[in-house]
Amino acid sequence: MTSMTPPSAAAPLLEVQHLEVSFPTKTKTLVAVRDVSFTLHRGERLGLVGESGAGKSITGFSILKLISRPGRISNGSILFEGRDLVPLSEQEMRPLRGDRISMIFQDPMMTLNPVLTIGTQMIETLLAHRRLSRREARDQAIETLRAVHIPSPEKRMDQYPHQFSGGMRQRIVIAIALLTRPSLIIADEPTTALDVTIQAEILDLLLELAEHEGMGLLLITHDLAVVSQVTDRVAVMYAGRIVEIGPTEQVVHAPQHPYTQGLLAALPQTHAGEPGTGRLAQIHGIMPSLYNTPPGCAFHPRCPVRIHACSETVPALRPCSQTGTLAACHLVE
Amino acid sequence: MIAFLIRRLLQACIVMGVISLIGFSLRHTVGDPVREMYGMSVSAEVRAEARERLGLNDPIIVQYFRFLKNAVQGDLGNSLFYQKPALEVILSKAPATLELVFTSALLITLLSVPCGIYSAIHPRRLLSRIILGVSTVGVSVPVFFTALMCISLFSITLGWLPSFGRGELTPLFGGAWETGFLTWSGIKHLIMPSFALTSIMLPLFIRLVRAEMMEVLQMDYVKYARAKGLSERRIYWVHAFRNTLLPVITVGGVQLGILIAFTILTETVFNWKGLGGMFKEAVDRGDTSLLVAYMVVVGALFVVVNTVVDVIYGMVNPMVRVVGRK
Amino acid sequence: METLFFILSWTQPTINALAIAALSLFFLWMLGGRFLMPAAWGRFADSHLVYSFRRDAVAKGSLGILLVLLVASFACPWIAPTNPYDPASLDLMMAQTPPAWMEGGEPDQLPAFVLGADDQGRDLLSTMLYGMRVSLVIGIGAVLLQAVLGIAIGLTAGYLGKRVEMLLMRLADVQLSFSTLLVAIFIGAMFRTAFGVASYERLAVPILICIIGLAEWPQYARTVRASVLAEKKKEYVEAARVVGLPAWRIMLRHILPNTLSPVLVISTVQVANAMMTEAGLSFLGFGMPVTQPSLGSLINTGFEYLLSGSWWITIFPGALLVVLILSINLLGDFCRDVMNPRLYKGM
Amino acid sequence: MIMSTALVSIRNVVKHFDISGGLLEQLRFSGGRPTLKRTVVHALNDVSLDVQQGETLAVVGESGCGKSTLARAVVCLHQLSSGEIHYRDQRIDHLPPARLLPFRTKLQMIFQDPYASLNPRMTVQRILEEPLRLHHRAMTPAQIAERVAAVMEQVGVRASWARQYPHEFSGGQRQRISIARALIVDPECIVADEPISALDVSIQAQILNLMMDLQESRALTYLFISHDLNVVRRIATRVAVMYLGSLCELATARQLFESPRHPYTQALLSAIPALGRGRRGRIRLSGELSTPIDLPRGCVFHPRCPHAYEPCRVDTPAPQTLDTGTVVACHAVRDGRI
Repeated sequence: MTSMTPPSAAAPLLEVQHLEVSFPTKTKTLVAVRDVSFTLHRGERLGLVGESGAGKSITGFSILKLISRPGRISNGSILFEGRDLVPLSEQEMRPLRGDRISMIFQDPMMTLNPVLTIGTQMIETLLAHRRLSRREARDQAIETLRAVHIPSPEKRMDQYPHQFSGGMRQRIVIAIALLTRPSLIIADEPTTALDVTIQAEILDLLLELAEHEGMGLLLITHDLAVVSQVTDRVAVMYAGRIVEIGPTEQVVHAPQHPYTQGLLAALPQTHAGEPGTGRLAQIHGIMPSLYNTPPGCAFHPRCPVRIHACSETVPALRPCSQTGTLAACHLVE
Repeated sequence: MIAFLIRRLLQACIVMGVISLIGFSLRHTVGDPVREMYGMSVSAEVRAEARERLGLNDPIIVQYFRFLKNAVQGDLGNSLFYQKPALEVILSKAPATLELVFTSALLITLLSVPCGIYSAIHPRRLLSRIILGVSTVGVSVPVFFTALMCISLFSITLGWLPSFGRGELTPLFGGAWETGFLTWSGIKHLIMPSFALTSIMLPLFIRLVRAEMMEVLQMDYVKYARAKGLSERRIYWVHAFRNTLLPVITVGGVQLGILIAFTILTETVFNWKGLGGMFKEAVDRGDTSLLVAYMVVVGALFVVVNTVVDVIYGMVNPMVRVVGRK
Repeated sequence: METLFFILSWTQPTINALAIAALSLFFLWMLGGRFLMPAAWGRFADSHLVYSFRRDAVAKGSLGILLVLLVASFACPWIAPTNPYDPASLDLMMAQTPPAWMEGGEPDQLPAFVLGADDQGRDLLSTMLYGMRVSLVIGIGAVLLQAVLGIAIGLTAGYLGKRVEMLLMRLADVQLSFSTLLVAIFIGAMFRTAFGVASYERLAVPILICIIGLAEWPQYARTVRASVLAEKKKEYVEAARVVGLPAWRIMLRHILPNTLSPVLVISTVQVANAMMTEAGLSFLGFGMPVTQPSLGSLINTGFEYLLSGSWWITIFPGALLVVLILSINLLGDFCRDVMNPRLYKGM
Repeated sequence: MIMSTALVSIRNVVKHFDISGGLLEQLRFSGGRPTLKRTVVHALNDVSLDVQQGETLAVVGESGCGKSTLARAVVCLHQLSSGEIHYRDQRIDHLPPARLLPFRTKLQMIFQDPYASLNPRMTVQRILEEPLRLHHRAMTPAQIAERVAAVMEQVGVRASWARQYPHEFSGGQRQRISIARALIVDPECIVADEPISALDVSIQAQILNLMMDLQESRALTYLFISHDLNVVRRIATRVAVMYLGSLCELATARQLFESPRHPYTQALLSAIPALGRGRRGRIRLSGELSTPIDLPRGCVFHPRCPHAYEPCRVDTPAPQTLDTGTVVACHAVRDGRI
């Protein structure tokens, strides 16, 4: 499995293999993420798409090993710059968090601590990872605020989160993520809580910075359109598994898995659907809850093209001959 | 911030107004000023004449304003039993109670914060379970029963601690304040009463701190602080604790005020010569003026404590400090 | 006035009867519910509450103890060895008899005097059982009263808003910061002047119910108001308004049922609190008279004899009170953890 | 030529919320002197709109633009600060609750959050029966049950589930039940406040299709509130764009999406993430965001507008109808600058 070659520039930045995250409860164990594998190269932007409950956020948090109790990584490995993070202790994880790997949370209103100034929250991150004087840390923080286009950063440093608008706060969160020049940024629905025009500004900023700094970006979102604009590759998740993964262009324009097809067709901006009526193509039914995932392919009860095998065996991800994407479907050739 | 301060002060005045109104009506319904002056055995004519002279036949509103005016000048009427101004009686008894309450409040603050935070951070550890278990038992034992158990164990059975009184006292400020803090005997006398008083409030505070801390630990910004790679100590004491403090201060202020009420029970058991014991005797003797004066003074104390607490809250909470709004 | 006395004197028997009826219904439901009303029983048995209850040893234990105590206290006329209210049971010769197993005890008179006698020579166990009944009746009665008052006031305040709300809630705040004990003492003093000491003693139970009820309604009012405010913002209330339902109906049919789970949760703890307040009042001598002692007044009487070595008069009633309150509090904690309602911050 | 009068007419509606609280809360210090300052949210500032029978009029805008307040104003959930709401030429906003009842059966509402919009303590049956019991007192229980079952089938929820509680249903099914509650009194017009934004993409399509089917079969008129322009493009016949409580542009869906006139509409359209398109050629907005509490003077959009010039900072632009039928409130458009 693991290559014997030492980590080099060519080695992937992040390699997730057979990740399984489970939440043991008193009666039974919920498996929220099953057998998820993907790689992310240096400077690459990967999208993780799925509906609520698909396990995409948990996958993102498990890379930093920040799954809330009682959840735990029950199987698999997470190789970051060639080093497996799964067996690491909290003590060993801390130097990585916020330094090599930064995270951007969903709701900028909830992410920043309301009783601490922006400056404090930026400087503490730098001081946790760098040997700097307070003065130097402050200067560096101001510089970063300027880089995310916050006007008069010196003045803003001493203000509290409630004095900023939602878009501004998300810029600050991005600035905090950039402070230590990480090699990987995990962004969990960074624009979902924002308005369309602000969302566009934040996406532009993320894209600009990712290109400029050459960081790897793992973008977790439910919005296929956002993913299609920002990422190089995309992985689609359904009921805890990756059902399709490949270059964004290919997945968006020639989806192979019936779920991806349905999801794309259901978007109001696609002009698919029943012609003439203005109706949208729809996927019937709802995503199964983690309590009772159906046997075989989890999508088969909703799938329009299911065959007998779908309800019996879980399809593995396999390459599709025309597009080069991988899809977990019995029907993919 | 100044606006916030002024707002709090005005609110305090309104509350004091309400309290004075209650005190006034209490005096009117329960008390009888004529009896307070002359006792029961006087003729009807003398009574009628006294009523007229005391202005008891004036319109209620006039009487209320007279009461208010006197109260502001520090005249809360004369105590029937002591035959002295009620305020004077109260001031002479206050140091004993304040020392007791202060000791308990200190104990509560010093113990509840570490216990509450520890059991919030490690909810599954044995020590947390013990803390919680003990505090559940603690709220279920009436304060006077705790006091009785203490006496029967430490005074009667073991003979370690004195069971009543304040012990040797040292006069301060020219005798205006007699303190028990300065002598060994005074401190020995203080141990059991303050423990009994602490026992009722400490569990509530531990639970409050724990519940608030647990809620804060669920917040996104705590998870985010972890994701930034901060040390556990910084996450708990800078990020989580500051936010825990806000609700604890608000509720805590009110609860510390309630301690004063519980001194009635503690002081009765330990024969502690303070306000609580005085209040009990005043009820027994039907000393209405003293009762009303006690209510007004204690009410004023609550209002002062609450206002101070609010101001502290305002200083901790940047929302108030910067914008002046909650 | 006489009619008022007459009505008030019926309070205790009414609550007695109600409690006995409720207890029997509870046992009937537990024993026969699944046969009598299978559908309702099924929903009840599958509920989260019952499920969590079955896995919680502490909750099961405290409910068991509480049920035993409840049955023992409301069945006291039939199970107590003697009737302490009967003047014939007073026997000063037997005063301060120690428990049966101790030296000087009266083992040959069993079951009477198994726990000794109080200062008036009454059998302590019987007096405690009757006293516990008094404590429970006052606790339950006071909670019923404060629930009615508090829910009405909380609903009004939460629904009307503005000035009415500010006034009522300020009043609640002031009252709460004075603590229920102090307020109860003040109200008690007023009642005593109004009724005169003699009738106060005669009607001690209903009067104490009123006093504690009036002193503790703010807890309910604040809890109810907090959840009314939270519920009022929800869209189902707007939906009901768009349907065209009148305001009172939205209040009673839509909002009220959704505020009941926090009310239920605080009710358990409030019963314990009301009993604590009653015990405190009785201990201070402002509560139940010696002729009809509650647990608190028993502890108070025993206090005088504690120093002279007759510890049982204080310790046994005290321990009983603690066990009773502890079991109620533990059940309350369990309910709070399971139902997890938004309770008003505060205690 | 048939001149159809509007079904719902919103005329110069202004709605301000005073959130300043009591006198004490209003106390401020400015320049060392105590002053009383009211804090007012200007949710709607002089909005006029007509909803024509049979159409789907979409109101779009970002958070804080007053679109939800507008929806609630139309169904008379808010007391207006000024202005009027007319239903078939009858003024309804000032009616007492009892006289409003007949209109309650004509004008219904669907809410955003399927988890909050159904009373958790009532079965689906009771939720659906309640409006009928109120408005049709003559109906027998059998008739009511029949109507409930029929409507449930129509929105795609099995009638046999009527005895269940809302928490037993998924988000999409709850939204169907919410639609059923609106339909049960047989309304002519439904105000839908972000009916699909709380749902997952695959469920959104189901609900949107259902709404379109119902519109066809029942000849419904929709006032459709949304922040999602993609959704609006699929369902709306006409679109109104709002910003900070003011109407910016009102046009047919085709006009609006093909040739938006107002600078805000243009920015909004270019901000929609489209599938696979690169992120070039977007209109970039700059400037501080205003809030409805302190509205900018003049045109509410001018602090962020790339075309803003002198009059925008001074005068509030009045809506004017262009040759194409589009209504725009913009000085630059009036002066032919854009």
